[in-house]
Amino acid sequence: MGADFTQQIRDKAKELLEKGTVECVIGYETGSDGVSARPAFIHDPAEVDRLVFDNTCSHNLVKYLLNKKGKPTAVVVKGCDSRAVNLLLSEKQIERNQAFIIGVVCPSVVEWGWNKRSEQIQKRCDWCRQHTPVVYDFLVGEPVTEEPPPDFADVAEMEAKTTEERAAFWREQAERCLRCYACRQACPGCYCIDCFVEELDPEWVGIRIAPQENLMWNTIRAFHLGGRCISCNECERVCPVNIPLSLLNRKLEQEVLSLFDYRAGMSDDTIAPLITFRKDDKLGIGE
Amino acid sequence: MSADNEPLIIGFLCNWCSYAGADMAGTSRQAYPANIRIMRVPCSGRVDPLLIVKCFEEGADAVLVAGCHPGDCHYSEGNYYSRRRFALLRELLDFMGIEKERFRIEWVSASEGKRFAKIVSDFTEDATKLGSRKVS
Amino acid sequence: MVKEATEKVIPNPFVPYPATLKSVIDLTPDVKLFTLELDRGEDEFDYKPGQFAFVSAFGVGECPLGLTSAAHRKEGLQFAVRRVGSVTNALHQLEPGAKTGVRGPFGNFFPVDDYNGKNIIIIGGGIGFAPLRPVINTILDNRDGYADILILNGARTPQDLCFAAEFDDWAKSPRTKLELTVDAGDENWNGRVALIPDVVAELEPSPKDAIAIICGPPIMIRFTLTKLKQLGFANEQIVTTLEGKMKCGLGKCFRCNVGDKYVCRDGPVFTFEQISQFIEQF
Amino acid sequence: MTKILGKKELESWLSSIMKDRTLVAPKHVDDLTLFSPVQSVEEIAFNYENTNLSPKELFFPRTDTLFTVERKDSEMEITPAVIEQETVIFGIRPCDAWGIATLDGPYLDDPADSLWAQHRAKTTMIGLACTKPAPQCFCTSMGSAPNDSSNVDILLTEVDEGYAVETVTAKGERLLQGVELKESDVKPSVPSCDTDVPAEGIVEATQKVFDDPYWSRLADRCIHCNICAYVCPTCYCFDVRDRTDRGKIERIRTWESCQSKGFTRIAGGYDPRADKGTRLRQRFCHKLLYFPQQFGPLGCVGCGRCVTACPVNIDIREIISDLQELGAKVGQGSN
Repeated sequence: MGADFTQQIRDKAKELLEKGTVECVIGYETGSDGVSARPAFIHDPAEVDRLVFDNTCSHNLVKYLLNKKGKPTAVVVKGCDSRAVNLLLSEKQIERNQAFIIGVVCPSVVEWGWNKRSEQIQKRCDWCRQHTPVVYDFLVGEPVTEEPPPDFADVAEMEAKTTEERAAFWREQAERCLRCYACRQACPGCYCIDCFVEELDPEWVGIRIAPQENLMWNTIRAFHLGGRCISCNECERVCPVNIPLSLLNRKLEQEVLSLFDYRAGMSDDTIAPLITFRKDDKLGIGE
Repeated sequence: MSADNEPLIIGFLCNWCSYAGADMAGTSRQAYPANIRIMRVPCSGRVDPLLIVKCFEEGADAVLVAGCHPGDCHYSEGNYYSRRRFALLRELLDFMGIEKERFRIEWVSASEGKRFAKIVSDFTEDATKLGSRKVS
Repeated sequence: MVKEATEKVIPNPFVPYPATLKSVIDLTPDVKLFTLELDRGEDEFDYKPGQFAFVSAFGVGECPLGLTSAAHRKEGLQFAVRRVGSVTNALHQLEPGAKTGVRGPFGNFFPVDDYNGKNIIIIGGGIGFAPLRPVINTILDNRDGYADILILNGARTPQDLCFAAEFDDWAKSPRTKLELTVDAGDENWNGRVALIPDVVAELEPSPKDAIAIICGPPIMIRFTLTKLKQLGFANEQIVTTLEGKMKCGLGKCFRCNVGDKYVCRDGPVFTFEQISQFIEQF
Repeated sequence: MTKILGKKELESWLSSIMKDRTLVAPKHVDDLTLFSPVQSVEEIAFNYENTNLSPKELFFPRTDTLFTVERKDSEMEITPAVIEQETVIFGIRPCDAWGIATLDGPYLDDPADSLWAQHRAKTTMIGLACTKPAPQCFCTSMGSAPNDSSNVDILLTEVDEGYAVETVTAKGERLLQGVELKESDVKPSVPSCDTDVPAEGIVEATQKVFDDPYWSRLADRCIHCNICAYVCPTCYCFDVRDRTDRGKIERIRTWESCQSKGFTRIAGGYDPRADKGTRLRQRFCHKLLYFPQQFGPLGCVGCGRCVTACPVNIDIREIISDLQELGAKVGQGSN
C-alpha cells in the first residue's frame, strides 16, 4: 500500500497544481517525530514529495475545506472522511466544483501518538463499513465491495450497565474534561460561527470547567451531531484526556439507523433526520 | 429534589394545546401534584434540546414536554420535528445515566384537562419512585 | 540556596469596592448614564480623565468601563454604558438603590496638565465620546490654562449624541467651539449631516501648538487620523484611548495585549507615536 | 556526601504527610498519568515520564472562586476566597517546577494575584529528577536540567539504594524534620536531554519574523483547539464570570486560551485578532517574545507536553528552529 499510494497521491497533486486546477492540495506529510503523519498544505508542485500516505493518516482533512471557501482545493480523503464531504455538501458549506477529492481506499489506520506507532488497528476502523470513499474525483486503491453488517457491541456493553453505573461513568469522564473543545475543532460537522457553548446571553453552559457543565457540553455536542456524525472518530482521537466520545456518537448512530434507517454523509443530497419528519413516524411517543 | 423528598418536574407546555389543557384541569378542579413547574412555550417544536439538558443539569428530577397531537400543530408541523428530536434525545440521556422514565413527551389537547392531570399525577408518582438525581 | 516564601496577607485584587447605584439617566436610546457611590466614600477612589474601572452586575459578571465623570467635580462615579453584551445588558436592568461593585481605577490617563497653554481638539464618535467628557470638564473648569478649544461630537443619529444636556454649557465657555455632526439626520435636526473625518477636513484645525484627542470606533479613528495627518498633525500630537477585551485590569489575564504592551496597564491612553511603535498593529 | 532516603522510608514519610495535609502525586488513571490527591502510597505512580497535564492547576485551578457575594435585604457582603489547605506535591518534575516559578513573574507582579500567592505559600514541592528524559523533552535547551533543584523545596533523585535527597528551602527542611537520612558516597547520575533546540537569541529572531507570512501558513494546519494552552505549565490566560447557584453568587475564573475564537472580541463585535494566523502568532510570540520582554525568562520550559498532545503536530521545537532560520534571513536581507 504505502509507497504506491504515496506515489499516486504525489503524481496527482503535482498534476493538479501544475495545471492550476487547484491552488492547494491538502494531504499528509511525515510529522516532527519522523514516525507519524500530520496534515500538509502543498501549494507548490515542487513540494509534492512531502506528501505521504501510511496507516497513521487518521486526521480528517475535510475540516480544512471550511477554511478554503472560494479557493479551489484538493483534499486527500479516506472512506470515513469522504462522508464528511457529502455532509458538508448537503449542508451547503462547501462547493463541489471548488473541491477536488483524492479518494483513498482506506487500508485502516493504527493506534498512534507522537513518536509512537503501534500495529493495533484503531477501533474506528473495526466499526467502519465504508473503506471506499463515497465521493471522489480520483481514486487510489482498489474499491472494497463487501462490507460486513454493522456492529454495535461497544454500545451494547455500555447499555448492559445499570443507569447508576452509566451516570457514574460519564460523570467521571466529565470530571476529566478540560473543555479544550478539541473535539469540536477537529469535527467536520462542527462549523457554527458561534457555538452554543460560548454564548453568554443566554449563558447555556457556565464557564466553570467542572463535571456538571462539562457533561452538558458533551451531551449537547454529541446531540448536535445526531444523524450528522460520519464516524471518523476524530473527536475521540484528539481528546487530550481520552474521553471515549465515540460511545456517544455511536449510540446516536445506532439509534438513527434503527429509528430512521439513515447513515450520515452517504450522498450529497440527503437531509439529516432531525431537520425533517414523516407524519407516520413511529417513535414510541404518544402512540 | 426538594428537602421533603418531593421530585421537581419541569414542564414545557405548548401554548396552543397543553398549556390550555393544564388551565382546563385547573378550572375544572382536576387536582394534580404541585411538583410540576410550568413553562409556557409557543410550540413543542420550540423546545431546544438545550433546555431539557439544562433542566437536568440544574437538578430537575424529571422533564415533561407536552404539545399538540400529531396533525394538530398550530404551526402545522412543529410537533413532528419535536417528536423526532426528543425520541433521539431520550435515548441519549438514558445512555448517559438519566432514565428514560424521567423524560416524557406527551400530546395533550386544550380539551384534555383531565388527561393532563392524570399525566402529571402518574409522572410525579414515577419520578418519586425513581428518587432524586445527584448533580453538583 | 534556601528560599523562604513570605506569608503575608495579600488583598485580593479581584474584589470590588461595594457601591450603590444612585441614579440612572437615559443618554441615548441604548446608552445610560450610571452614577455610583462607593460605600466607603469617593475620597478613597482617586482617578483622572481617561482612566477606567470594572463595574459589576453581580450574578453575571463585570466589565471595564471608562470613567465619564471628572473627579474634582465630586458628582459620584459616572459611567456611560451602551447595551452591547451580557454584563451591560444586566447593568441596564438595574434601578437606583441597586448594589453593585467597582474595581479600579485602572490604566493611565490623558495628561491634561501637560497640555497647558495648547489648543485642544477633542473628537469623539458615538459612545467613544464618553471617556472624553472628563477631559472636557477638567479643561473647561480650568479654562485659563488652555488656548482655543474645539469639541467635535458625532453619532449615527441626533438621538445617539451623548451628553446633549451639557452642550450649552460647553458652547458658552470662552474660546470654545462645539461642533456636532450625525451620519443621518431627522426632521428636527438642522445641524450637520457628515462623517467625522469629513468634518475634520472641513474645519481644518491648525496643528500649531495643538493636541488632538480622538476616541470612537476603529474605523472612525483610522480615517480621522488620516485627515489630521493631512492637516499637518504629527503622531505625537494625536492622542487616543484604546479598547481591548479585558478580564482583570491587572496585566494578568493577557487578553488586552498589543504586542508586549497591555491596554489595561500601559494604556489605555496612547499617542499615535507610541502606537506606531507597537510590534502588533490593529 | 549524599543524603539517601530508602524506598521504604520514602513510603512511610509520604504516608505520614498524608495524615495532616493533602498529598498530590502522579497517579495512573486509565491510560493517563495525572496529578491527583492520594490517600495511600499504593495509588502513587513512581514510574512515569511526566504527567499528561501540568501541575499548574494545583496553583491555578481550571476553575477557581475569586470571591462570593451574599445579599441580605439591601445589604451586600463580599467574601474573598481563602486557600486554607496545606498541600504537598510529590513527584513534580524540575521543568514543571520551573514553570510554576516562571508564572510568579506575572502573578506576583504588583498587584499580586492573592490566590496564586496563597497557593504558593501553602504548597511544598517534592521534586523528582528525571532519570530518563522522554524524546519530546527539551528542558536543557531552555536553560534548565532534568535534575534542576532550583524551583522545588526538596529534590529526590533515584539511585540504587533509594533516593538521593537535596533539601533546597527551609520549607523543605521543615517537611523533612525527623526523617532519618543515610549518608552515602553514591553520586546520582545526571541524564541529559538529547533534543537540541536553538533557543539562544530566539527573542530577537521572533521579533524579526513577526510580520512574516510564516504564521498564517502554520495556522493552516492548526485547528485552534485549546489543548496546547491547557497542557502547558506556563500558559496562564483566564476568563472571569459570575456563577449563580440557587441565589448564591460567586465570581469565578477559569482557564481560557488565546487560540479560541472570540478571545479578544470585544462586546460590539470588533476583534483585533480575528484571523487564525494572528491568534497562533500570539501564542508563540507571548512565549518567545513578550514574556521575556516583560519578565526575563522565556515562557516555555521545554516539558514537551504540547509536542505530544497537539492533534496536528504543531511542534514548538520545530517553530523555534524555523524562526531562527527565518530571522537569520531577515538579518541578511537588511545588511
